[in-house]
Amino acid sequence: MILTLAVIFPLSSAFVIPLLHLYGSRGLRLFLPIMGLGAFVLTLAAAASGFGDYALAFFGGWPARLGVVFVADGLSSVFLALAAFGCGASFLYFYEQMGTGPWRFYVIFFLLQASMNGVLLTGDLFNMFVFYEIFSLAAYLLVSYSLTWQAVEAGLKYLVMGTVGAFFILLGAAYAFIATKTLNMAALAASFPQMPKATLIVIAACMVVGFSLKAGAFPFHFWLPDAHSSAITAVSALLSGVVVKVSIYSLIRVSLLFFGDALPSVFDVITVLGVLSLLGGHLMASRQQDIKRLLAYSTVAQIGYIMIGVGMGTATGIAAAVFHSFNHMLMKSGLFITAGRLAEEIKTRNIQDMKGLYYHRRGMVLAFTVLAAAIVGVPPLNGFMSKWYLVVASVEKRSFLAALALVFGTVISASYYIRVLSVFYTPGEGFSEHESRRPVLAIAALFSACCVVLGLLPFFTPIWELFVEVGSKALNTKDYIAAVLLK
Amino acid sequence: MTAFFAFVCVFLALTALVASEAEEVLSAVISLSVFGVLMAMVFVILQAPDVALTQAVINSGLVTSFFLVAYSQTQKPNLLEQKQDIGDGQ
Amino acid sequence: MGLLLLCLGIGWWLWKGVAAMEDPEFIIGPAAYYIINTAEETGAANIVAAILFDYRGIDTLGEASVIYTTVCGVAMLFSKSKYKRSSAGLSFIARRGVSFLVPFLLLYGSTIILMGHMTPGGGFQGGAVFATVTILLCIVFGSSFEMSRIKPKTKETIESLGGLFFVFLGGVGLLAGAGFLANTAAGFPRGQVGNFLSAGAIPLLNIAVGMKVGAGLSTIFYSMVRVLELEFGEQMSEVEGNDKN
Amino acid sequence: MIKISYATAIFVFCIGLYTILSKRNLFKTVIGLTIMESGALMLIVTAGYVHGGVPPLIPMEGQAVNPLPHAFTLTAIVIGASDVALALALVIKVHRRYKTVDLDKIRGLKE
Repeated sequence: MILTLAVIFPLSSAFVIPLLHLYGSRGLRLFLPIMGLGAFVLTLAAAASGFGDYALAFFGGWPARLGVVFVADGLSSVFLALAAFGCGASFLYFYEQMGTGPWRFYVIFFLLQASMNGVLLTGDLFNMFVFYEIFSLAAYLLVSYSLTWQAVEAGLKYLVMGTVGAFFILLGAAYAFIATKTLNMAALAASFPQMPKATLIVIAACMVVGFSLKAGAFPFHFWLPDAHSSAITAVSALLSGVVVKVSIYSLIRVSLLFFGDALPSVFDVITVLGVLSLLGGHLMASRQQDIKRLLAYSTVAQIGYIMIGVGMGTATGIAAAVFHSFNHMLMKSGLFITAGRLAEEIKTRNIQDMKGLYYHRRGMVLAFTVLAAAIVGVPPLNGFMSKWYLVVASVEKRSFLAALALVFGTVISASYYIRVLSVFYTPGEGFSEHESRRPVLAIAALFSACCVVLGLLPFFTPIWELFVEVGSKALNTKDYIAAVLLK
Repeated sequence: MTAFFAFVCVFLALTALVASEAEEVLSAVISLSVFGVLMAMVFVILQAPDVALTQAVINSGLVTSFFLVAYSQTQKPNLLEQKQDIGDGQ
Repeated sequence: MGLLLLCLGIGWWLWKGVAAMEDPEFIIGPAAYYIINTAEETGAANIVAAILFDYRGIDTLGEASVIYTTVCGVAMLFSKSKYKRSSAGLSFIARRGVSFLVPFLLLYGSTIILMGHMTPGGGFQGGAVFATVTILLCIVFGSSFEMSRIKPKTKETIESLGGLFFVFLGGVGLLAGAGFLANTAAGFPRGQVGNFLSAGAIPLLNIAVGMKVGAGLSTIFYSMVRVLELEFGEQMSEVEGNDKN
Repeated sequence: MIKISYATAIFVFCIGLYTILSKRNLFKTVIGLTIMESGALMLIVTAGYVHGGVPPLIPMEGQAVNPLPHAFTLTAIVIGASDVALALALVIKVHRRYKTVDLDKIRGLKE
């Protein structure tokens, strides 16, 4: 019930908003915050129901073998919570800035949230493709929302790349269907090990290429910096924080469920892709002069970190990847919100023109500093913790090259974030003297406080064990198959 | 039946090639429309009437009209410039 | 040339993936169940419609939402554009011919939608036929004719209502405790297979999808037809002036 | 017959991919997307075909073909059409800025 509502409520909100707009805009002002809050609460409730045992929702009352089933387990719960917080922050930011005026934005936003929950919950490969397409279309539209020429061009680029990726996923699903005549993920996972090797390799390659294209991993990354830097601030935060993570979730789910037993070499490929995007993203980021582009390339690098964790294929690796995804949502959304707001206020995105910003916008720059320190990996903050666990996981798996890349990447990222911060703290003149409005400051402060808290929590509470449990549960495909198919 | 199917398939591949390689965008779009109709035929032969109906209506009807609209939209400035040229000539 | 070879290589490799599997002699998997039990469980004669609207109804809701997203996006992209000049349309004979044809096309579209649970067709195909009719009207009568008859506001309302109707029909199943989009399990009457009034909620869902798709696709077309953008306006009016001279 | 169909589907998919990768005209890119999608769809529909099957409509004489891929394909066709519509709308928008649809001349976002 709650799983269904987590998708249906935002979806029907998206259907209602045009009616409210056409027949009485006072209703829109009244209902929009309720809708945002409702979507947030329902998503969190769905996440809460997935911790512990498997939560299932059957559509039309048909068993999983016949119909479509929604499954919430630990992995999808963490990502649902991530999506809820990221979407909530982005919604708040946009609502604070624009009010209820641009109602089409909210329609697309709610469609994005509904389909995102759908991707995170569904237990059927084709259903995942359908939700994935709604979600991607909404993302392309959000990128080009501002209708500036950069945004439209970036949106087109994103659309072409994303659609090619979607068709690769569709091709992979077609091969899986040809081989097994079903597309339920649990049933597929059960019959994958008996498949001919050649077919298996084709499916694996299609899935990895498709999801890497959608996530923006290194050889397929070229749309990502344009899209993430050309969009408006709220959307940049949403894209870097949440949208990319959904692709990561799909990659984790599909690779563990289908290829965990049948074709373990997929994980080596994912590791290689991860290392490539880590190094490539950091090297490109260090050459950027535009602050949003710098942050976007940094996202590519962070995807590399997460993919290295996935590529380890162990419980620790998955746990570290999931933990880092969550942390990256906090850090990168916060960074995009602070940097985007600063850039909007002083009307430039060039780093060199931001000299002495600290002396005029203390609150925002302080929040930016904390978040940047977290993403570099300064010890007591959450970025350090997840990177530490990633290194531990790769050393456990004896892939020292990956561990070396992790450390080396951190050094590069430190160099370019220090470059930005040193510009901020060098005395300079020439900014208008008004501090950012309170709500934005509050969001930024909340995100940086979360970074500090999540960095300290593993010392006092068994939160890391929780993530390891999520990882080991995600690895245990037999339980998943049994839970879905036998009910 | 198989021979006929093979013939349709060869034709399908040819239209796809033409749609890909034609110099003129307009001929590529028309070729794409033919491609859509042939694809609908393939679906009929594969005993999928529902899919064939959808393919015929949506892919070779609506999508082609979208292509034509978009193409005419992008041609407009050039057309206007041509008209202007003629006007100047007079 | 290298790209061509690359693509052919990918093709060869995909072919090896297919060639490794045997052709099916008979149907296995959930489809075998559908073929045997559809008539009894859903009352629909068209098994594909039963799968689309009953067994896998959430896919169809998602599909309708995809169109909705596109419509919203295209309307958003062209929200600053305006119709400055209606295209002239075609000759008198063409107009007469089309106005004779249009009722039949509308009838055909409604038949496809309403008979979707018995014969090939359904909400998507019928909605697409409706959209085609509006496109035909635009071509033959000029772009302002259709605008004055069916306002964009009406289309948007129809589309949203279609979506809400779909969700509402699904919600009935949820309230009945049989799961979202449940059909006969939620108490919709099954009827006699092959009858017009049969298959429970499937005809209603077809109508909802038809409303959504028809209004949506025609909105996409009309948003794209909008000729001019504001920044472009001056140049155009100048040219129009030349035309008059 | 099934193998012929598979081969054609894969060939069509690869033509679509080649079109997207090699052509510099934005319309050609969108055409490539359509072709690629059709290839994938043909593959799925072929997966449901059995020799001597009849359409999955009750009453059936003989063995029906697999109706499940038909439902998938229907969904995917509509999704593909939406993708193409949005892509074309964006192409129109890009054209209004650059007055061209040639990718080589559109160099707004560099590096």
